[in-house]
Amino acid sequence: MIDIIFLTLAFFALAGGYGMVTCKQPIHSALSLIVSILALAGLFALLSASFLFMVQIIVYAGAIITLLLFIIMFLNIKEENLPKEDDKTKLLIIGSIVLIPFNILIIKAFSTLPSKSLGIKEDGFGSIKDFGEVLFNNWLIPFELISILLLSALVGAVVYARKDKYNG
Amino acid sequence: MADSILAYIILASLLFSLGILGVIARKNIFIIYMSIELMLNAVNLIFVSMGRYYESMNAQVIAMLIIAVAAAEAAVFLSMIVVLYKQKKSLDSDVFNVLSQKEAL
Amino acid sequence: MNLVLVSVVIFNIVVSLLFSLGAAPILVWMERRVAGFIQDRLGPNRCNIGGFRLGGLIQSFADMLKLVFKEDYRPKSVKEKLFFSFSPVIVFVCAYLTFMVIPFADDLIIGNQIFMMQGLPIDFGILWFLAFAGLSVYGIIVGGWASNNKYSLLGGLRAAAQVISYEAAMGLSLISILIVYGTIHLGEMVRIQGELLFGFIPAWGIVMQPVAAILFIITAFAETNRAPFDIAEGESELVGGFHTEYSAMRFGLFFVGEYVAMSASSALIITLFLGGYQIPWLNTEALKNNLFWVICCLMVLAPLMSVVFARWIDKNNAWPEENDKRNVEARWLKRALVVINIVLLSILGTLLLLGMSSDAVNITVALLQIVTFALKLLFVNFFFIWVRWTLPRFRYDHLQDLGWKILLPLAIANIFFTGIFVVVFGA
Amino acid sequence: MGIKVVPRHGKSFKEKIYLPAIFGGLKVTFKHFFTNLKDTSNIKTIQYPEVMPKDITPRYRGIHRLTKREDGSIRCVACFMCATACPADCIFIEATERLDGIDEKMPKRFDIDLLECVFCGGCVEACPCDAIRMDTGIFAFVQDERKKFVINKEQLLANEAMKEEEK
Amino acid sequence: MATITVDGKEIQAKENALLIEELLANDINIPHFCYHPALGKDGNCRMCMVEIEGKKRPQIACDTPVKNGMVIRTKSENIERVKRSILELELINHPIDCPICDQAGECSLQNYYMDVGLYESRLQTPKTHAKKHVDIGANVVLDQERCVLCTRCVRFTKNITKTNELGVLNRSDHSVITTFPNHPLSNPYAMNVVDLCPVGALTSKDFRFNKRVWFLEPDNGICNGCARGCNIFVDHHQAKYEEDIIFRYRPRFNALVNGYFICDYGRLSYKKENESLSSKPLIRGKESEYEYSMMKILRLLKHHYGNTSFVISASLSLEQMYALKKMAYRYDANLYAYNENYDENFGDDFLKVNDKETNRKSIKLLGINESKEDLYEGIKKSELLVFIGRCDILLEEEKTVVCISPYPPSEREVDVYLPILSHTHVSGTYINCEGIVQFHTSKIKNSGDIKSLLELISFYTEINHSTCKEIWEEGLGELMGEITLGKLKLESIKLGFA
Repeated sequence: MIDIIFLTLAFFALAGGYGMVTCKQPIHSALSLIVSILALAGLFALLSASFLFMVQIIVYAGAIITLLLFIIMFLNIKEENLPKEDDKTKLLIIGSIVLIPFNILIIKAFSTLPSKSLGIKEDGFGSIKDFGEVLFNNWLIPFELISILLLSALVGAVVYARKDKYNG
Repeated sequence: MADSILAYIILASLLFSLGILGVIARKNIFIIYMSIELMLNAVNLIFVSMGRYYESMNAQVIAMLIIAVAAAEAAVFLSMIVVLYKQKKSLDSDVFNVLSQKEAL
Repeated sequence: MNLVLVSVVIFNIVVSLLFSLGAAPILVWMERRVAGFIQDRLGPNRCNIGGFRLGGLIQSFADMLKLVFKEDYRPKSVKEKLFFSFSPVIVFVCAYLTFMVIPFADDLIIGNQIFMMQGLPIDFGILWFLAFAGLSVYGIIVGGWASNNKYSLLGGLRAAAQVISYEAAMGLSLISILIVYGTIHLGEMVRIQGELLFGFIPAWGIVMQPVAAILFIITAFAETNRAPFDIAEGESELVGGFHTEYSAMRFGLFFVGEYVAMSASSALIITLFLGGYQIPWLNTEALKNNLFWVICCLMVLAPLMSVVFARWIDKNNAWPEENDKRNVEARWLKRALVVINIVLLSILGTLLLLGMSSDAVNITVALLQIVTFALKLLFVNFFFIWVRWTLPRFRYDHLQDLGWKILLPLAIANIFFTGIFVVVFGA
Repeated sequence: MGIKVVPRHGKSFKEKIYLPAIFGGLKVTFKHFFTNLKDTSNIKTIQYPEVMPKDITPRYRGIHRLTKREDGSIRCVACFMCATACPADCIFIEATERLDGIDEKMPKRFDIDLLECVFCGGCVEACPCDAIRMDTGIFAFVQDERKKFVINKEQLLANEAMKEEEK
Repeated sequence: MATITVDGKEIQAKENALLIEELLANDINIPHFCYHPALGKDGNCRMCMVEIEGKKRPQIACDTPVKNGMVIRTKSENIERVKRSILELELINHPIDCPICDQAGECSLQNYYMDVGLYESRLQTPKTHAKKHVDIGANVVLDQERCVLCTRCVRFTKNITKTNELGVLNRSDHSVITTFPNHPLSNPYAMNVVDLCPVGALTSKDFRFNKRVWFLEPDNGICNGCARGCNIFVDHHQAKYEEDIIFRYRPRFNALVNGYFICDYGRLSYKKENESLSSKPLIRGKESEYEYSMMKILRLLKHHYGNTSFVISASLSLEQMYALKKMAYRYDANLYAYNENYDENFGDDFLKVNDKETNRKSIKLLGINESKEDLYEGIKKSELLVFIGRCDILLEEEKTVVCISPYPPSEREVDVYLPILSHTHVSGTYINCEGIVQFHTSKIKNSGDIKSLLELISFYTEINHSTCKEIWEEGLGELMGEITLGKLKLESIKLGFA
């Protein structure tokens, strides 16, 4: 049962990724990416990271990609404004051939790990409580740094998109 | 199959490869951005699966921090795109090479 | 005992289906009749089956039937057929799934098994709601974009911007109430709300966190695209907004999805701020202990209410034409009331006379709580409708101003003060 | 002529938070809702078709009619002024010789397509003979076929004025 | 040449010509009833008043010869007053029944009233009544009440047709136009009085009550009745949900050909064109689809390649004949144009001519075989006969006969009959009996599936020349030398070499 769920989710993740890379229209790419991201969220749930599962959906699917879609629609991109990518297929094929050794390397590197059951844990592993304890005990400074980063990103975005005399 | 860590690693590496492919093969700047997001997700998957493997919550925290970084990245990147697109009327990453030219601007 | 498990799970799913999906026609009917009464009109009251109008409720079913059998028309200009067909489904499914984590009764104990009384027995609670409220906007964006129509696209864009900006305020307003409750499990929250504050005020969320309650209610209105935040449809400027090009059941799914989302938001508002399934001053324990008196009260109240209702029917359910078959309805309704009363009273009477086992007590309590929850749900839904027919629609820039400049800072300030309060006075 | 200072609203804190005003509005609507729920007889809605409206003014533009002369014959002389004035092109006339000595010309066919008609009253204004009027007060016309919405000369002649003209 | 000043502007005019002629020629609007360029002055209506400097009272422009240095005012308060008074006089006994008057919309009286009249009637006494519906013969109906007694019609019968059927009877406000007893209006040009009449007193029985004139769209055309090729206006209208049909012909002024008039025969020949619109393709007498019949003819043409004779009408336009010549060459067919369509009783000394084929000169110009012997010999030899533009199947033998014509054959059944658009529906060039080349364009829409002959030919020859312009560019222009299509669109040209 778990295997079937895993395979389905993996298929959707890969299909979404493939669709994202190959689609001509950015809007199709973004919609494919959502499929991939939701499938990954499902995989997180399989790995009993339930809080991360929700965060993935809320932040990635609910906010980031929505924002991306919003911007794509907002710009109202026409066919002629899309870059001409005549050698797309060629590049994709060459790139995938080049990347085969890389993949083999990774698989080789990890295949030495001893096998271990990754079933869903019932003892609150990945729940929000455990998560919070680890986050605020071990990772407090990175957490605060991230918040500063988010704030500066917010300010930066506002400054960029503002209509002023330099870039109106 | 889902019990073995290798399956997750293979999936993550494939997704990461797809991300790299998108970055090198595509010119559309939106798709390049999405490819980067996909790579981040692949890394997240490795973190989470390894965290599950070693039964450590730290990996999940790192994954969440990555998601937060991605959110920050989205905000800055998208506002940049809006400004650039309004100036150049194109999404071609080759167009945004003002700094490489001598007679810039 | 497996039979009990299966029957309880089925019961849960059916009840949450009834509350979300089954509520849609009732809400549509309520919307119309309430709008009519608020505007000194009658609203739909003619459609009938064999003379039975049920105050116009039949109209809703007729409309649903019409939407199902209408020609499913897709304009030629629609290029993205898959997305066009798929987006109503997204909206509907997301709205529906949101309802699944709402507890509508306290945990039910039968024998030695404990059941969570919610559609999906998971404890993600609020996060689940946030996740699917965020996802449902895809249906609107994609539908608006795939329609290949300027109005639809604008409607979709507005919805997207609105949901993104109000989700921030909503999430932050939830944080403060999470600090107070110390849990994200909705069932736990409701249980906490069963306590009494200072011994006489029910410790409902709205009492403990009034600012968060107001913020959450406002943002819930915005998230569900209800008036006064329904500029995504904005028929005065955008024809029909994102569903301009939709017809038949595709439109029906959008339509029902909107009401299901409204219902789900109301359910969450109840759960977070209005004590959920708790009867004021009678939490689960108290209810179990005093069930005898509660049933006695019910046995007195039910006939009284019925008499009042019957008199109302006499007065207001007449039909201008004497020999119209619609005039028969009032008589039959009164007979039905009598029958219902007799059945109810005899059941309650047998319960009282025969005495109850602990399982029966638990089940009765759960049923009472479900009824309470339903009544509260009905009231909050009425509030949604009431607000819609009172307040005018926001202008788009005002909406964004409100979201970012007022609600967000307020929510942050609220978190800040709640944090200080909790740290200083203890949980 | 002194300057009248109109008090500006929306400056005080109470007005700035809007909630009192919102609740005021909610109160008003609820009052309406509750009174109407209690007793529907105050509602002014007319239960059409069981109860017909009685307040249709003589100037209401209902379905057209063709007026008659004193002797009961058709007044229209088929001058086509109505068809020319019609912005919707919904009047179809065929003229013919009139042989009864009253006049020279009359319509052989006079059709009005009510589905195309916009009820602007242009034909009534244009008619030099006062032969077409829209004072029948008929505002509802239901048919089960498109064809039946095209009303012909006989039907137009059969339509009567809503009420006697007060002179 | 004389120079006169009209309303402050100097214009050149012919010395001693009628003042009104010169003013009208310079597009100065002078209201007039009795004056008509073809009939000359009469001076009875007093409508064309102008002020001439040096004259005490306003003068009528139609009876004043032009003198050098004349200073004329056509618009002044005084003139307005005079015109209004004259109109009031004309309208004293006028019934003002414009709603039932066919002239409404093109009525001089109506127009002038709108220009200068617009007064409240001062009339207290009842109007004098006269006969409203007098059938004076020859398709003309007289309404004596509407008459303004300009006597154009009387002068027409007196001067132009010299038949003298009409006259003025009685005096003062009892005077009416009438025919003499037992002498109805009955000359072949009688219906011109309908056009001449400035008001609705004389109306055509044929057009009466058919259509209000403001709906009609005039289209330039050339009459197909006889070899004269009179210039006409084709008044047509497409009512809502209906075919675009022709309601009447009116004469179009052409000094070279027909002047201001046409004959009644030509005037009424429009009916045939309307009927032709409803023609259906026939295969051995059975109705068929247009496309199918077209393909059937194509198959026949291919099957009988080299054994075909084209028999064409002399009423086709020059372009059609030229294209048919090409088509005959393409299918290796013989092309004959023999036609004996003369009517000895038809012609007269005014407009009508005996030759009833319109474009016989073009046949000569293009050098198409016209001899009778060759035609009969050719018919005997060939297997397939294609009659184009005519349906007078003049043979007894059993042959495959195809007829391509606007009008279905009546005499005998043919193998294939294919309708085409008639001459009013297509543009074309015609050369009349006097060698005058005339071109007319057509704007009449055809909502059916009937094609024009040129379209058919370009379908069969696979050369794309479905408009006159393309034909002229393709080779006809060279043949015609100096005469170009552009010139023809502006005027008719007398052919120098034919």
